Amino acid sequence: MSFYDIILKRIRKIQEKAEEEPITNVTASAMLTAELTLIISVLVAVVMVRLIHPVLMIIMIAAVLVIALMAMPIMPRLRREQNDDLNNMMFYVVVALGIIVALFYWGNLNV
Amino acid sequence: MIEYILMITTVLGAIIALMQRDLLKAAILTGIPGISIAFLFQFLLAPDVALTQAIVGSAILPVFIALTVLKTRRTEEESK
Amino acid sequence: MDTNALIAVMVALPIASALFLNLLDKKDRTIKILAIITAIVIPIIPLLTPYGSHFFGGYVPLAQNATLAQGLPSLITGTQLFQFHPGIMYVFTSAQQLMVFVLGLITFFAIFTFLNETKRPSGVYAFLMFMGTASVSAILLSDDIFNIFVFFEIAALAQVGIIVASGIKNNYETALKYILLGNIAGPLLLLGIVILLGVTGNVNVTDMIFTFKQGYVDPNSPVILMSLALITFGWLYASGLPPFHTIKSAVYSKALPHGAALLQAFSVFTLVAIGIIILRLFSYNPFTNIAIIGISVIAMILGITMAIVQTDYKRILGYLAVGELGYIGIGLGLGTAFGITAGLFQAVNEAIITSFLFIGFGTVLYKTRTSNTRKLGGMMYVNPRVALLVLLAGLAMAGVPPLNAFQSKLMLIQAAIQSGLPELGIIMILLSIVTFMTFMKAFYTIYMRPKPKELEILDNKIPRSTVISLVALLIICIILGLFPQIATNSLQTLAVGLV
Amino acid sequence: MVVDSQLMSFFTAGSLVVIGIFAALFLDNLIKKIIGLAFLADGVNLFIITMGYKPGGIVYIFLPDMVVSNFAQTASYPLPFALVLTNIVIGASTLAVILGLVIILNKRHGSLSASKILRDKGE
Repeated sequence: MSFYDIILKRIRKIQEKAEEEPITNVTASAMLTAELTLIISVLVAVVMVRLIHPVLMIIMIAAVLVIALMAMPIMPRLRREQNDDLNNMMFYVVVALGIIVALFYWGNLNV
Repeated sequence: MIEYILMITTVLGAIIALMQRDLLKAAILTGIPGISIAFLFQFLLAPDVALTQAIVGSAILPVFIALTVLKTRRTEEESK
Repeated sequence: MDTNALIAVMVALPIASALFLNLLDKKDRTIKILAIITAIVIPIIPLLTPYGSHFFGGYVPLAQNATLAQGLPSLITGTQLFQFHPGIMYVFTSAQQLMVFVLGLITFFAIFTFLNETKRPSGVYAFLMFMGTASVSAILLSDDIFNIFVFFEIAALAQVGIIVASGIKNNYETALKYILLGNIAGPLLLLGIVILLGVTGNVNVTDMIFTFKQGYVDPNSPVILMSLALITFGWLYASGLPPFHTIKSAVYSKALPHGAALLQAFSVFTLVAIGIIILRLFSYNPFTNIAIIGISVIAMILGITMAIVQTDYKRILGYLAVGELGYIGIGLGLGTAFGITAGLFQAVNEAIITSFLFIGFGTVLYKTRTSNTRKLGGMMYVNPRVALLVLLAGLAMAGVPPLNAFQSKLMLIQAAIQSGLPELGIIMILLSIVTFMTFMKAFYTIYMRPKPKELEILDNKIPRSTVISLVALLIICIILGLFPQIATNSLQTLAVGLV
Repeated sequence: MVVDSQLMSFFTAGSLVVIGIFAALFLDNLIKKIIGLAFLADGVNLFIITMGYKPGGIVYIFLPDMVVSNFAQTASYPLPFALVLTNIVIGASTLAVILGLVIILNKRHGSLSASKILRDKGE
């Protein structure tokens, strides 16, 4: 099975998953564009790890690619996570607070 | 010594207020940490702030919350 | 002693006018006249004010007060006590002039469209708008970090008020969510501020930097890192970067179009103001810049990918506005003078363009009372001129020459490449293209595809004032696009001072 | 004293902040969330006051019979206290706004549960 077939299969799966809403060409292609944009921009962003260490960058890019292909319809999940539920938002806010504080301590030791 | 008792009442009062199922009780119990903090401010050499906190923390906020509870519903509903 | 009272007027006038408008709730004509006069005066004041600083209550540093400084013992004149700022200080330079001017301009257009689109203009709504403008101007001008916190809270309350006043479905829920999250972020921001106060003994940013530079305080102590993290967290809430991007876009979509135009300007300028404070205070720490860039990249990716999959056009615009904030953040995070200039220029452009888009798409809401793109279509035939203006706004947002965002995005990409991070340039170009695609998708479904049968278009004419505002905003976009030096020259001094 | 009272006061402030964030995050009832947020603000206020405190110091009010240099050395630091006064007022007014919104939402939905009335509306 070629790489193209894998992607095509995944795209069909996305279209099946998005069936909760009335599915039109516009919504399907929007979901697809969002998916591709997300993966590509994350990949390009990961290239910046080269400033820390080039080998680490290669490993991380490979990891991101594998994860992205394994969990390919990321966008429906991401959209479900970023909803307007207060409990959900509050959870992410507190998690982000923890991450920021931890990152600043870690970053000051390591950068 | 008195300040340690105040600190303990502050934390315990906060926990107890949040443990009530009756919202009116919870609203009134909010005043306990409020007034303890006011006394703590007095101990921490801030008498003018203590006056404000005594009024706001022990009277205004509990009354506001209690009025809201009276306008809405008294008991906490079962979640989900 | 260069105390300059006009600087205080920039904040005091909107507040005073707002309080008057609140009193005159039922008198429609008076409200209209007073609101429009204030809205005209607000952008004019910064143009007339000479650069300088204002000390509230006349509390200048001892070094500048000749009468008090005479005969003081060397115990005071020989130490840093002589230089410290005892009162609240507002600083007004060319960058602040431009930003307060643009904020005033957007306020003017928002008030102008609001007064003509609503039948019975409410004084309370105008009160909230002016209050928000005053507090964001104060955040831009103030050099006192606690003063910034106070106005941060006032701005949050004013934004909640603007949402509540909109009368759109589910607006109360969004307002409550916003203020509940704000009640977590606000105290934590205050905690960060007071940690700095406890360490340096001062709330004036200039003095804090002085204490850091002179080595009175160890700037790498863990306590200061905690305060940096907490202030960054408060900054995220005020500007709507992730994790607050969902609530911020919901806030934009639940406000009326002119309200949303103003709200996004508040977010943009709060982002710039607090971002500058963070850079001024903590730029010695290399991780600050990395964190700002990281947050901005996440904001861009999440904001723009979420914008694609939305179906409500106000929500699309909300997410796009959040995504565009990432560009400003990248400019600030690059840390070079050119990068910061580009980021500030992008902030000015984005505030203008996004209000342009919100007011432009607001005409659709005005004619159809719906914001769901699935139910819309064929608006091109209803009003082709407004459709053209909205299209131009979208082109401006995507960065098409000769419009203004082209210049700032070009500068940003150049700055990214100069700093040795061409990947950021690639991401910015890619996401600009996707932004344009998202905009065109919304534009196509609203304006170009055939009109659905069940869509009924109301018979009310689009007020001429809305069209005038749109044309004026377009003209500003073109002027800034053709002559970017107007903006960049005034922003450059601030950027150079930050490095 | 075995334990420093200033340090204990910091711990009290910290636990109030933690209790507040816990309540806002895990309790479903809106009134409880609001009470938790009030505790969060109280904790921050207590933190600020504790920071200005000087062990064994005096109140920062200058009485006529005091010596200036002695006063300057022993008085607690008054700037944080001025900030707390402002913050108490801001907190109370924000709380009033929140409670007003809660009353309106309860009228519409007949409920005070955050997971019922503040859930995602799918829009």
